[in-house]
Amino acid sequence: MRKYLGIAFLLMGIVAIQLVASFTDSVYYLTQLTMAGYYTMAVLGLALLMGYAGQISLGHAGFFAIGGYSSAVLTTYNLLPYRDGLFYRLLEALQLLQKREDLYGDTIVNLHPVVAMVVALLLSALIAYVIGIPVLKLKGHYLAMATLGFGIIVYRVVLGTALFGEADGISDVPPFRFYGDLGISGDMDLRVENYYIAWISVLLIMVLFINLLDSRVGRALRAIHGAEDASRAVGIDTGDYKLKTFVLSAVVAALAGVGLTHFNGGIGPSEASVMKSVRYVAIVAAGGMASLWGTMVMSTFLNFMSLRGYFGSYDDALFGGILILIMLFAPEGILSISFRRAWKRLIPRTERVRDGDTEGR
Amino acid sequence: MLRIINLESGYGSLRVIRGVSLHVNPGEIVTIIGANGAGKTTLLNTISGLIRATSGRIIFDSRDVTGLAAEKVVSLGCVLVPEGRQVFSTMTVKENLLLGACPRGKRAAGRADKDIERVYNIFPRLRERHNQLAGTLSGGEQQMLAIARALMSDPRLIMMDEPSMGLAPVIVREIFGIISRLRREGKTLLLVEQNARMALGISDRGYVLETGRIVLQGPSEDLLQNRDVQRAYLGRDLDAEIRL
Amino acid sequence: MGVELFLQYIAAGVTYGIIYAIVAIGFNIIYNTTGIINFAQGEFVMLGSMIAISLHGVMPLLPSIVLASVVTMFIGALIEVLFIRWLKSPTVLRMIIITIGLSILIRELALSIWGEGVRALPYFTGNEVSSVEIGMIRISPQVLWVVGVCLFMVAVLQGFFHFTLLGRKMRACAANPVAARLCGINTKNMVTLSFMLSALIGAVAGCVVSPITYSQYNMGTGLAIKGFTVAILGGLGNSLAALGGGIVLGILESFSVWFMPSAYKDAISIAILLVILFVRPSGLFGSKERMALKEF
Amino acid sequence: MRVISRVFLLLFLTVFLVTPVMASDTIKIGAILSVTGPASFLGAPEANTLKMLVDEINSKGGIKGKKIELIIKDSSASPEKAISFAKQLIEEERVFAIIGPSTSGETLKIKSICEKGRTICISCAAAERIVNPVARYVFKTPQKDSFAARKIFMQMKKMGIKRIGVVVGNTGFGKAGKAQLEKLAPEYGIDIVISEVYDKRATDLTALVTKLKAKGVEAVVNWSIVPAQSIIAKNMRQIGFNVPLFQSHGFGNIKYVRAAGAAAEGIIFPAGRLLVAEELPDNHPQKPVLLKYKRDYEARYKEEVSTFGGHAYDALMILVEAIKKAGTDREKVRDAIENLKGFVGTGGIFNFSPKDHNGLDIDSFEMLTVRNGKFVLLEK
Amino acid sequence: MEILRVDNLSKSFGGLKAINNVSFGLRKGAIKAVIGPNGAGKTTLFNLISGFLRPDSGSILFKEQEIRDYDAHRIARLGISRTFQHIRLFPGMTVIENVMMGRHRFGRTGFLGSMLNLPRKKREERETRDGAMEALRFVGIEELAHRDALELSYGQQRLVELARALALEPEILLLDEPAAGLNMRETAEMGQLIQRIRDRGITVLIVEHDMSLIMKISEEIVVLSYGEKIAEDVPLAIQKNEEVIRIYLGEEDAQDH
Repeated sequence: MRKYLGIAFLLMGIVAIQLVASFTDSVYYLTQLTMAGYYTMAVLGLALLMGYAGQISLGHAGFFAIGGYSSAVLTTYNLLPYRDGLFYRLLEALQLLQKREDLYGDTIVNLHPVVAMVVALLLSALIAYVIGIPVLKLKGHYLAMATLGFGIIVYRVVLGTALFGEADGISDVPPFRFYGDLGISGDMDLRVENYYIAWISVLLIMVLFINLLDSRVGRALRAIHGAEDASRAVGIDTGDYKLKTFVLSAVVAALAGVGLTHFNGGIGPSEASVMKSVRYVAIVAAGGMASLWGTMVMSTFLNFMSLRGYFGSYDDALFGGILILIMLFAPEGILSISFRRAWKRLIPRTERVRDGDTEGR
Repeated sequence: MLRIINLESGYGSLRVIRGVSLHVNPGEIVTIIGANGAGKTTLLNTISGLIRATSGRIIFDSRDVTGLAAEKVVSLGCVLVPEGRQVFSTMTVKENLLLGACPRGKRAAGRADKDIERVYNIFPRLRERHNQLAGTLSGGEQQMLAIARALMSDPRLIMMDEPSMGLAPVIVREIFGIISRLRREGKTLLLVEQNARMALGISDRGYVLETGRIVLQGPSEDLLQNRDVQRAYLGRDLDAEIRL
Repeated sequence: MGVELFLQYIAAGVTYGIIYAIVAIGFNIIYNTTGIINFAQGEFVMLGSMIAISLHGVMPLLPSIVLASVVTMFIGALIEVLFIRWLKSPTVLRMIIITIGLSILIRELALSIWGEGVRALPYFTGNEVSSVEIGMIRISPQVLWVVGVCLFMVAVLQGFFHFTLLGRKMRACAANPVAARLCGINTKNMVTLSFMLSALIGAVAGCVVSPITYSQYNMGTGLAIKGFTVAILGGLGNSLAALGGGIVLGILESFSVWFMPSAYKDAISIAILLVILFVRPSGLFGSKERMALKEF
Repeated sequence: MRVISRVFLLLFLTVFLVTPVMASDTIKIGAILSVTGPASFLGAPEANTLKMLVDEINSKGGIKGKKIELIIKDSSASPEKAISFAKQLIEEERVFAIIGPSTSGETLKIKSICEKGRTICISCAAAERIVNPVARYVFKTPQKDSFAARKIFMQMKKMGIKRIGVVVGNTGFGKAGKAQLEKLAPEYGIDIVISEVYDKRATDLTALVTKLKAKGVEAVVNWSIVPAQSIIAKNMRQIGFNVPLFQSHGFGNIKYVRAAGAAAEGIIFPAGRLLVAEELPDNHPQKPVLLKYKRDYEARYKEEVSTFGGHAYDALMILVEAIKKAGTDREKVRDAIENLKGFVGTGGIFNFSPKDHNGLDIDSFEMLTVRNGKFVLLEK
Repeated sequence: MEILRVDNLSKSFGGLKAINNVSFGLRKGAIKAVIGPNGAGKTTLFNLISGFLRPDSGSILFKEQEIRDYDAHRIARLGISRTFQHIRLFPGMTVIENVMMGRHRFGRTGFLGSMLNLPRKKREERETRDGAMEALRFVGIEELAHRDALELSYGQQRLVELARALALEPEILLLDEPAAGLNMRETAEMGQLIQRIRDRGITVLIVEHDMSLIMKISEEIVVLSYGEKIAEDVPLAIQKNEEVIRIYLGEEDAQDH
């Protein structure tokens, strides 16, 4: 049960922040905290991929955007003109449609957000799977470049396609209601509820990831990261594990995209930009590659500050600076610096004896 | 010429060389033999400056070279022919040799052609391969090129790490012939070999290295006769003595 | 598509391609001596041209280009000394992140120095509307400058690497760093030198393309991505292959405009890169054997 | 676990030490502008203009004795930041009104937030969808794209041009322009033979203009706000493609003329009168306003004024005008803006109505051209 | 009965033939050694059998099943386990965790099962730990179970790696220079351990330089030189084989130079 101690603290923290915010009449901070929560979800997936499976992804914003855009398109695309079609009637019979009024009083019929979300997640999983098979065979710079390339393609497609609203993105995405009025929505009256929705989701993902890492699978991931040859020699299908981790992290990013899109009521191409992907990597690096907790903390802090506008016009420069400083002085993340670790770093990690024969290469 | 006192070295926290002391006199061939993993390569790498010693001293030509960078050590006249035919495979034979003359600085530039000629006389096969890319040479030729390149710096001490590794017997014989010739020309050599019989055969003295320590030393003939050496490295007199 | 149009496309493609190739060559130089892909390579191009434009305010064209290139070269050296030199056997991941961070910082720094405005050096010969007729096509004289300067640089680089001792030392570091040290070569200095050289090439490239493409604080990122695409397309580490890869990609991009919306142009070239990475990571002109020598 | 406690401490500190200070004797105005990032060429002059005007107003004692407190938030053209800032400005800062955002995409995202928050938003972005359909609290100052398109087509008709090519940059501005051009062309009997979108960061468009040339069009319309519009001009001339080139009102920045150099000569485009202020007849109502803004801006920032800064000028001054009329009650001010008539701004003379939250008509545009590296009225 | 059969195996790197037309068989329950000078292709042979390299031609039969195109992890799952010439332990893991990795092939819990903490996960975890402990006990280092694996001495690390290979419950164990870097006493103990492994019914194929160890424990020896098999016989015969003496033990006439 010790491993859930952190989760308990997190839950207490979530509640405490809300209570303090409500009682000090500063409940509006929860808006940015909620948004930061969704970004944190995406970053946690990336932390799993980078820190534990050892694979860099410079295109993770692409998956966030795939999730967000799929759900935005499906929940704003007006199906009313097709109301005589068989497909429409089928959806209607299955109660998968949602009828609503837009800002100007026109009636729109679109897919229910649940359906949109399911489609978004399946789509991101499928794309991650198809892309992952060849991409994850690459290493080092080639892997970095391939994932970066994937991100750029998503960005270009979003920017160049009328369906995705080109440069304007998609607006007027309806709320994602679970029960009555309760649901993901940017409505200011539902702010506390939305804060909890976002952060309980983060919490659940933390629980799932902690369970995952504390298992046969998690051990295998660490093994692959530490010594790939040896893990193959004990029968671990390294390619399969990397691929599944890639898909898992893509789906989590897409889920975050779905959530934020409904919360914001829209999405724009900036969510798919390379700078966003770099930002995610910066946060994972700052949190300490293989530390879910560190990543969560850094993500919450940095995203919150950024969304509040505290960094002003130096937002990008700041993330660039973080990347460099962390990688130069604390490649294991700032929060991982403690005396024990610092002491360990003074004595560098061992490398095996290179003496001996080098046959067969 | 070379004196090593209580040398300790290794990779990270792993100590591979544990308190080794040895010396090489001018004009000698000295052989170090030992099993895989005994630390022979680490020892040579430490002397040549590729690895930093954690303690102990290395004195070359009455000058303390401990902790000196590899490129400095070479320019003092102590050159290593590394294990495994480390040539510049994407460059021609001639370019490899020219680079070998680098440690001598600008002075050598004008004499480079003459030096190359001198080296070609020792390795006539290389002259034929003059403009060929080093990576396309045969294993033996690459080993010769590595030695030739080392000679270009006009060293006083040449250290060789397993020059016979992976080579056909006839080539090995040729290389050992060249080693003998170098000694006749006044070079001092420190040799690390697995082919113990052959190495001890041409050397004056030998050391036996085991798990990072010198366990045995003496004139080569004595070592060749030593029962422990025979058992462990020459594959003779087996079962009887093994105490399990 | 008529012959004239076809040739015009080819000419446009070659222009793009050669610009990409110059950036790719900068990548290759650093990659060869260090095994690092310097994601900040595009910023050298930006710095070179922005500095030259600023200097051009107070001095004639040629001296300002020369001075700007020298200044950029020293910035390259400074970057290597400050951010790369003292790292002990950094992982590839770490290097990627550091150079990406550098690229962002340099870009933001340029924004605060020069602002967001678009600037350009004047055309070296002629002006914005002058063009040279070659056969059935017309191209700007600046394109000839770009082609000429690029080919000149490739030739000089080939000469430098193959016929001077310094160039050979750098190649030796690329081929076998350990053996290079044992030949008395100070490999760290060679790395600094490679940063200087690639900064210099980037800066010169930035100056010659500036009249055509304009210069802006954020021009580096796009060029870097294209340059890297071309470097891989040709075969990482080989300058002539980069030139070939550049021209191939340039022409493909140029023709892609004919067949589909030009908004997808970049997506096309990246998709080509991905396909190359998947099926032939050694590049169009690289060999598998050479790839195996460079362990990643 | 230590990590977590550290984090929460950190969060608490940042959240609760920064408490907004409320002051009732000022009028708080928020601005969401893309000061940096891909649309900085819009946001930067807009921010400069606002700062300049607010300083000026405050130094004269403010509006009705109340000083203006300006809060500028840099969204770097990211909708998610614009959303966060809009909520922040509306709920926490309780601003009186929001000026901006600079881009259409951002404005469309915060439109409903301003509606629900009952906060006036005067956008500096171009897209017609911002005010059509009309949202109660949302206004915009840049001229409508449709008028610019009409102006261009009218000019073409005069010149007898029938077959044209349209190229636009992949920005919100280009997208909206393309839609308007395609919608209105039939009305004027003009045939769009080819229409293309290029990347806003494009550095060479020879391939694109070659394609246009091959289609044998009689004129080209380029609709964009990015440097590429100069590149189009150059590349056309370089390949010897000498048909008339029309640009959109996004060409309204002398920097682009300078970048295009000789290739800019003869480009025809619609624009507000800011760029040709000196040339206007002395009795033109806009002339004094334009000259003053231009001189003040250029004296303070040492750079040429652009029409984009003018949009922010209009936004702020319309708001100020309405406050002068209606006081500091938000609903009354909103009504005042909606009924504002004959307001002279940089973009033209604004006549708002409940159906028109832009207030400009087609006469706010003049057709300009470039002669000897300067903007001049086409008809002169 | 032959549990493993290698036929006409060849592999080259660039122009170099690392393994050239090598054939031999491995009898179930035997200890067989591969010897040869450095660069003879021994490690390449191991890498081919264990699936880390793919042969250019030839076949590898494991219990009559063709496995030449299988990837390393699949071969490990079949029950062919290996150690490495340069020890490869998993960094940042304790000894027991390292050895638990060896039992990976017996687990069934996947991503979903792990995330949701399905009951099977707990049961499996216990079984894995028990199996790993058993392997540690067999090599005699169970008291080190909770130490950080990389903090151990070289000899202890060898044993951890061996325990990990044994935790797989292999049918064939491939040992790549298990005595390299060990001192005399440790080498002797390693020899005993290998014999005990064989006594458990595990077939052992070993590459080793320490001749005394080889001659003592192995039942058959294959000699490689230059990628080719030049002899295959019992130890006593190998010692007397003229060609083996010439290429491997050193040339007598070399002293004449």
